[in-house]
Amino acid sequence: MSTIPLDELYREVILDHHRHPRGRKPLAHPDVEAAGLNPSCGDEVTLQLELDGDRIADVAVLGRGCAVSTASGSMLAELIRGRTLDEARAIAERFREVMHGEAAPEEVDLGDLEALTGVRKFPVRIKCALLPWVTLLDDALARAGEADRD
Amino acid sequence: MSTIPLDELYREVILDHHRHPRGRKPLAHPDVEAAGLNPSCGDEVTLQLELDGDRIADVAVLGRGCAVSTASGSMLAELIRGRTLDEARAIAERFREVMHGEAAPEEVDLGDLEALTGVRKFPVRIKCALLPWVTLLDDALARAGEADRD
Amino acid sequence: METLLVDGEAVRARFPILGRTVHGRPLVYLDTAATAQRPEAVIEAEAAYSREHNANVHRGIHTLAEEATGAYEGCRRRVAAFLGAPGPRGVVMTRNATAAINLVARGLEHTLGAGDEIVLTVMEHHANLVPWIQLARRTGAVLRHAGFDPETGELDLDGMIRLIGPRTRLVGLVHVSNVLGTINPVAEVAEAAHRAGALVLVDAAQSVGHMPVAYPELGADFLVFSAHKCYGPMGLGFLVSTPETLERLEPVEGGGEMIERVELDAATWAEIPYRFEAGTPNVAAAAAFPAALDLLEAIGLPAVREHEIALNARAVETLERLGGLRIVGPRDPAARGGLVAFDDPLVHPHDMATIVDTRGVAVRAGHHCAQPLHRVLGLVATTRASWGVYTTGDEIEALAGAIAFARRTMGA
Amino acid sequence: METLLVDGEAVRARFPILGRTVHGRPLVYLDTAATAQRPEAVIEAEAAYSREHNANVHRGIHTLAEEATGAYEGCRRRVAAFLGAPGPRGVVMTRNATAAINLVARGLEHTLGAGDEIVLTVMEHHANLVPWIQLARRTGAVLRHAGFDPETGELDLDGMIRLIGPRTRLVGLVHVSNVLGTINPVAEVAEAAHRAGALVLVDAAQSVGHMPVAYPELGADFLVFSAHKCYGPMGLGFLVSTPETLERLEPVEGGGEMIERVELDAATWAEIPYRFEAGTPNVAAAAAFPAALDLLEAIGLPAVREHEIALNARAVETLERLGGLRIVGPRDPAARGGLVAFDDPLVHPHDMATIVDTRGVAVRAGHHCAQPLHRVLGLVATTRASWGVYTTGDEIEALAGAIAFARRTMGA
Ligand SMILES: Cc1ncc(COP(=O)(O)O)c(C=O)c1O
Ligand SMILES: Cc1ncc(COP(=O)(O)O)c(C=O)c1O
Repeated sequence: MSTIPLDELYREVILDHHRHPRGRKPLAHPDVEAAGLNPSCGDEVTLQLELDGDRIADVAVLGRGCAVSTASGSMLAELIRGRTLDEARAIAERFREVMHGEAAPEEVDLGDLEALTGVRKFPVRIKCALLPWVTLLDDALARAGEADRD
Repeated sequence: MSTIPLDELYREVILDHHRHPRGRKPLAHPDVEAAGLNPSCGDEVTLQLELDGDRIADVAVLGRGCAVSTASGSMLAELIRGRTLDEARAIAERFREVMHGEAAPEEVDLGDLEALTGVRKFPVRIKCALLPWVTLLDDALARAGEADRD
Repeated sequence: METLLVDGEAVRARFPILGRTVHGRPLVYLDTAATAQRPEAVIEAEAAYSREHNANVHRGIHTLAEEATGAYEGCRRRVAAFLGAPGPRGVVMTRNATAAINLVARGLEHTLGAGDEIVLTVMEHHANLVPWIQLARRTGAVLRHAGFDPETGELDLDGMIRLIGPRTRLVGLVHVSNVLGTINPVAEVAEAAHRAGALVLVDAAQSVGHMPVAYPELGADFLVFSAHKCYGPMGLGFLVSTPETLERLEPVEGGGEMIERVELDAATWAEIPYRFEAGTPNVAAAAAFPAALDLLEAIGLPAVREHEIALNARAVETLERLGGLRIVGPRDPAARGGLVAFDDPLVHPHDMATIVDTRGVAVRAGHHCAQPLHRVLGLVATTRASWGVYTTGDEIEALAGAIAFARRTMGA
Repeated sequence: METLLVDGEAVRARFPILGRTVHGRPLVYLDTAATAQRPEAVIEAEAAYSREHNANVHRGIHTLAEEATGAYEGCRRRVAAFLGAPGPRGVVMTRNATAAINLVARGLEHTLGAGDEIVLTVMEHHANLVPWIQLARRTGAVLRHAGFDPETGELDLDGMIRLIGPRTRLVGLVHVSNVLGTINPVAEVAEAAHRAGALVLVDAAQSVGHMPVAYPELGADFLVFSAHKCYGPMGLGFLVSTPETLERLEPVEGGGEMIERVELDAATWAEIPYRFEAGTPNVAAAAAFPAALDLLEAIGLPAVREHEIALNARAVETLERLGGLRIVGPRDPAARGGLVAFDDPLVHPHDMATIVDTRGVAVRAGHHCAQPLHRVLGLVATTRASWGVYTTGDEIEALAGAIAFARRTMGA
């Protein structure tokens, strides 16, 4: 590795999400709250979901993280608001596959998230990009499934 | 180290003691019995003393060991038989000092034991030469002191 | 992949230490079972790591840390692949095989109570005896030991299977005995253990790198070995298992790298296998070990094994020719690992080792960390000669000559 | 003895890795607190050991085994002498500093009961927190933690001394914090601990090799450090104590080398310190480490320390010049070990480390295995730059330039 494409990591859209993250306002009455941790750095994220049946009526992404995880969380807020739980799960799973190199970015429509695929060139940062999504998949959606059923 | 004086280790007097070890007959009524172990090889030695007041009336040195420890035990039997406990302790202490390089062999009269000083050129074998003597010092003489007092 | 023939100079030339002399004579290294010599590729890989990539792992973002992490995790993947093990997440890197066994013993402690049973064999190395003795003391668990035939070195398999019962929690046994050479029927023991619901630990310190070893075929839940006995660096051992089985172990050592979240009074653990690797690991050794496995695979493990069987045959034959020696373990060269231990009633092992050393021949004398095994044999110590890919038939002859010399020296 | 001046090319030239480039730029290695780079003399000594002397230790009689044992025990003597410790019998060789702390925690377990107290500080590395958390869980012992001033990084010494009472069994503290840089008044804490009859463990991972450290002056019963943070090989750590104090520890790992006699159900232990060193040790690393201590003594530990103070001063000044950074720990460069950690509200540490790496600058980002410490600071992570004998003032400038570049990249 002799030169490294920093601008592939910090694309303009990422920096924009980082500077103006969406969904940063804590929800007044969240139905679901889930916390995720990146143990290698200590970064934490908290997801809040407000449900309307099986639909995500509102979402908040809280906690201070690096530009990558902040942008990723901001995109998450944008992408899953208004979706059903299944739709949100599908996006999260696809994004995880792409970041782990198990699917090509072309195969799936990731919207703004596509900008985060540059992170794959920085293996240690992949966890940052995935933090909010893994928290959604492993924790928030499981709880939401229960909340929905209640 | 390019050549090694094997014949300094296996001097004739040592081989003789090894082939015809003295004091190999178990005592019928030992006043003291003490066992020593060389943990690095598993060799064991058992010392038996028969006391007459503070004098060592008879001694036996039992157990199978290498030539060096067998010869050393045989010399021990010869050297301490008939001595007082204090005399035996003095010989043992002097021999230990010599083998640890804390005293020159010339300074002390060790009799046949002098032949064992060649072992110092073989550091890993020093423990073999000392095994019966350490057993005497650390264990048998301590017990003998008690037996004497009883 | 490059193909190498054993018993050719091509293999020996890769081990720089074999060029040295001892007491003015060429080194004849017959102590591979204690530690194998290392090929230049391993030595160079370890040095290259330090000269070019050295950093601490996992916690680092910078390039060196990423390279070091890559090398470290690469070793995990390589070892899993070498043994056909389920995957890198089942591979824990430790200090040596001994530490790996201790990790299992301590890790299972919370699952054991008084009266629970641990079944071992009398032929174990102290590494697979003492941790269980300590565990039994702490928990009240009971130790049971299968015996072996002192004539043939064969494990009492039926006896061992009978020892395994409903209270058996763990069955531990050595794959290849480091004294008898016996190759144990691990899969059969494992089957009986699993029927009883017990876990199986196989001490493969003397088999990995010396014969084809396939993790799935052994039936082991835990397999342990040391890199240094397998032509790799010191300070690196392995516990090979599956993530699900490792899940049953409590983490033993606490510290950096093995945690997820630390409060002052509480901590949660990192993922498997990281939770078993506290503190800075030996990254340099992990970076170098794959070069040893590369060499072994270039030769081919079946060829390595054939070579060691041929040396066994030569050794048994040559030692028998000397007369008066008691060789312990199986007579059949194909039924033993690459080593032969013997007792010479004329020359104590200590004297033997010292005297043959003056002829440049390095053998090991003593109990080889197997005191109970020696008691069954009625011996305190033996002399052991052991081989590896670099050992030649001529070296076995040199051993025989040196033994004869030892007998003359002792006037025997 | 040869004399070397730090901050001259003579010292840097000894570290081959410093010649490499990262992303096309010269490596600026500012992560010595995670692991130090190794001089060629150490790399070469380790390779030479493998090429010329490699064998297993203690149990062997042959020449290579004797040479290997000599090298291994030589390291023990050298470390005792380097620290002015009572003697080699008080030195235990482990895998790393973390293992040494775990050895003490497990070794003392049999002496502890519910309600006994262990006093630590909030600024400890996880290595000196987690083993005690685990021990407390198993024994019911109670943990107490002294705090520190988040502004100055200073230990609350009075508070710590007040925490020490009649039920205190052990007091553990870090000599130099790996985040704050704070140098703790170890001797004063030790005195209070000893008055209360408690044992004292000092985590000297960040001080040994970076400043004069005299074992007797610290008042520690147990001092631990890692070779790899001290310009030595990985896979080698030390517990420095006295034979009498070590006598109080139960041996933790069982196996070869650490026993005297083994029966199937019972074992007795080898002499101190061998009873704490189960299995084959990392002889190669022990053979090489003295070369690192030689280099440090050739420079002189006071000179090493002065050099690091000068770099501290330069770093604090340079970072303050950038503006807007929060530097944690003592302001006085002479009051801190050779490192500076900071928070840049404009650039998260992760982004900082990634971006400065593209300029060849290696710094560490994260919690540095000190989560509780960061909580006191009100931070999740910091960026840390740390130095050693090979670090130059120009490299601090390179760091400043790279930080400015990171801010521009992030549009801050
Ligand atoms: C203060 C301190 N203590 C302990 C350790 C642990 O050292 P190691 O990982 O070598 O065991 C470190 C290094 O990470 C440290 O900085
Ligand atoms: C059969 C067996 N098990 C375990 C060990 C222990 O290996 P280590 O000392 O590398 O931990 C050895 C080697 O001494 C061995 O031969």
